[in-house]
Amino acid sequence: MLQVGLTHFLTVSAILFSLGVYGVVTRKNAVMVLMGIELILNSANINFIAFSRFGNFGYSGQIIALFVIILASAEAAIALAIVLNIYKTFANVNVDEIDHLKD
Amino acid sequence: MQKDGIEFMREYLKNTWDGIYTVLVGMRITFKHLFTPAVTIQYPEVKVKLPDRVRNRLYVNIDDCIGCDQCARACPVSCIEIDTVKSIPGEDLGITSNGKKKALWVTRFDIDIAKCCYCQLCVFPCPTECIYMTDVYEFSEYERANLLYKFSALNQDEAAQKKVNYEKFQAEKEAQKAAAAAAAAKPKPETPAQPSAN
Amino acid sequence: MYQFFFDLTGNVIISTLAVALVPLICVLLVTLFGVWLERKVSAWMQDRVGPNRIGPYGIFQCVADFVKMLQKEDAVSSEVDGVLYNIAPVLVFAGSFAAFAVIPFASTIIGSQVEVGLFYMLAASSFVVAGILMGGWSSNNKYSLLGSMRSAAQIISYEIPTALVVLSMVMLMGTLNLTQISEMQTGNFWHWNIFGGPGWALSKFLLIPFMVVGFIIIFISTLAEVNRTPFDIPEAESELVAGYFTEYCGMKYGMFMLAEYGNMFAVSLLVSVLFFGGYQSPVGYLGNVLGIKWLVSLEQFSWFFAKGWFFIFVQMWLRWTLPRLRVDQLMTLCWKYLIPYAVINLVIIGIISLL
Amino acid sequence: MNYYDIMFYLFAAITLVSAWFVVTTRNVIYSAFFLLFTFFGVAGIYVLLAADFIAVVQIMVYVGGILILLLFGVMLTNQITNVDIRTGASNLLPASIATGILMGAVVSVMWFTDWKIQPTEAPTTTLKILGRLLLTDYVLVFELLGLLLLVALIGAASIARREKE
Repeated sequence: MLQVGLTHFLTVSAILFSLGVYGVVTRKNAVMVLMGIELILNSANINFIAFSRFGNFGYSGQIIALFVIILASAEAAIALAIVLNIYKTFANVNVDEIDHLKD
Repeated sequence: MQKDGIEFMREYLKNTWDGIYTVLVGMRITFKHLFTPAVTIQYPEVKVKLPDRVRNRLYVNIDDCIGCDQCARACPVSCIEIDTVKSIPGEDLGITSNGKKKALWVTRFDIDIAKCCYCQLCVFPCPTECIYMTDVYEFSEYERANLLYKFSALNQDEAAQKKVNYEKFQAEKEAQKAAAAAAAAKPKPETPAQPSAN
Repeated sequence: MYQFFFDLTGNVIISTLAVALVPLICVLLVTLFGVWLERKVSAWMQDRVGPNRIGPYGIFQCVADFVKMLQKEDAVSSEVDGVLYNIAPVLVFAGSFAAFAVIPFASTIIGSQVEVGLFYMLAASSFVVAGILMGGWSSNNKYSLLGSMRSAAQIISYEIPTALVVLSMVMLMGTLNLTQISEMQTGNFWHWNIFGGPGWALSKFLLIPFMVVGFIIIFISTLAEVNRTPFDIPEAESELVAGYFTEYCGMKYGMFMLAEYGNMFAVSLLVSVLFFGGYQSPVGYLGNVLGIKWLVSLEQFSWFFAKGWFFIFVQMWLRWTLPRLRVDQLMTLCWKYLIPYAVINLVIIGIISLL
Repeated sequence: MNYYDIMFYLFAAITLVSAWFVVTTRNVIYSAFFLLFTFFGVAGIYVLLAADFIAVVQIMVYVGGILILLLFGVMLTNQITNVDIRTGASNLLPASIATGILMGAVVSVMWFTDWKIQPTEAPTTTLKILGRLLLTDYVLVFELLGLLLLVALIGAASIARREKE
């Protein structure tokens, strides 16, 4: 079982995914929630690349991983801009306190 | 005022050109200085000639000192301390270079050069010109005690000896005086009686 | 080189360490000699003499400095954030040292022949940014924090023109492998990329002006990436004491210094690989004439070092020529001048390479 | 156990341990810096999966871009100089139970599924292959992502910009 194969990579990815979900669910700070999302995206990427390596699908998995990285960077930029705006309006970034739409 | 495109482009290119050109000009100047010989003086090896009448470390020519204490009194920071002992008549202390007869043993002549403010005020009152400023300016020390300069020609034992001598002499003189006084006092009550007796 | 050590020892770990040791020694020597040269060059440009006490021309001053730094007390403020404060210098040094893994010092002396070498060098520098932010934040000193924020903003801004110029060169050469890029510029100096690359086609002569533009852009932007004057606002002495390493002393400060000089050397080597033929000699090799194989490697090594030192010298030269830029001037230079020129350069080089 | 396996366990340990700290430490800055090591570990795993280009992109984009952005976000949204930047956590117990069940489910799926493994020979570099794929099969997605990045850039700048007084 110590011989590293596809299962090992997938397990690492699964644990990383769960940790990311845990972070998103428990954290109050919006920036920390973002970090959890980054963990989830990374775990998805590990899956894509692992399947592209161990399956016979060519290299589409790596291409998708590349796209995910690009999307993550765009998402981080937008999300941080929004967080910054929230901070300007509410003077804190705790997601459970920002629960009203107007005023 | 909104600039039109051509003018903006012209200014933009001019800025670019100016940026590169001025940097190159600056680089040429610094490159020239790369080969200019150094103008700094390598201090411990080469020293700047000091002007006349510089005021640096104090020096006392103790052979000429008559122990008059005038320098110590002139010092604004009290860095000079002088102790003297009077000589006894039998001793010959010699004369100073300008012919003054010395009358005091200088048992202590200490200058705390760390306190000295180099004002030169001690130099002027000296009647024998034995204290003066030299051009020595490198006298840093590791211990502060080393900056206390002792100029007295007599060491501690000799100084103590002189003191004892003087005290002995003084005591002798006192004794003589007392004896003389006693001698003078003894006949005293008789003196008025003598004529009366005589 | 790994294969050579592997054949010699037959052990994976020993040969890996041996391969890693070569750039490490290079970085240490570069730092030692670089500190001395920095002081000497600044002295010469200001008509002074510079360090001259220890050894001929003060050459062993660097050793004295190093010994002093090693035995200094490691004074740590009680308010610093312990863990991050200690990790930061290591991270910065690791980032700058990692770049050396792919630099070909000669055709045979190279840490790793990875295909993504050029890209990897750009990526390794991002660890430096993270380390700088870490050090600045954990020092618990507002000057450190300001310096590190400025530094991060500056480095990630100037990565864009660097990457654009690298992109245009990659487009032209068709590879990211630094050894292959160097090998393509073999022969005499008119085969170097700054002179339009090998061959005598029309495109070679068309390329020359754009190569010069590309060289100027990448030189300026790498200068900014390693925080050298005139782009030294992150460690501006007159405003921020020493920027992000204000609170550091002893060997931790020494690690920052090592990283700084290592970075300077790395970007100099990057520029010389991209535009000045890397380890290639401008005139040919004595070893080829005499038929001695190892002499060629030695010559290549010396040529590469000479080129690297020349660019380090130019960096020092600029340091004593130009005053520090203001923050707005810095950003104007990057976003309004370097990036547009780099993009135009990229397009034109692309068109020429189609010819 | 050969070197490949040792390296895998090393990188997996780096990734998971630092990810654990990312989601559990109370200090935002610590989380961000632990995220650095997570990204590094994930990049190492990519290298072990023979995806050299993706690994370098991972370090360049995540460490050089997103992490720095997150740090700036943390530093701009907290008064870091005088208030300590700790943050609360909520729903700890239900969240840990739920994610524990989720993790058990996902890991068991990964572990007990009979994957059809057809490992191909690992290429020395994926650079040329990826480049070709990007400009042939995936060229539309590639272009769209370029456009998306531009939109994101402009959008982020306009959202975060200070309004004129």
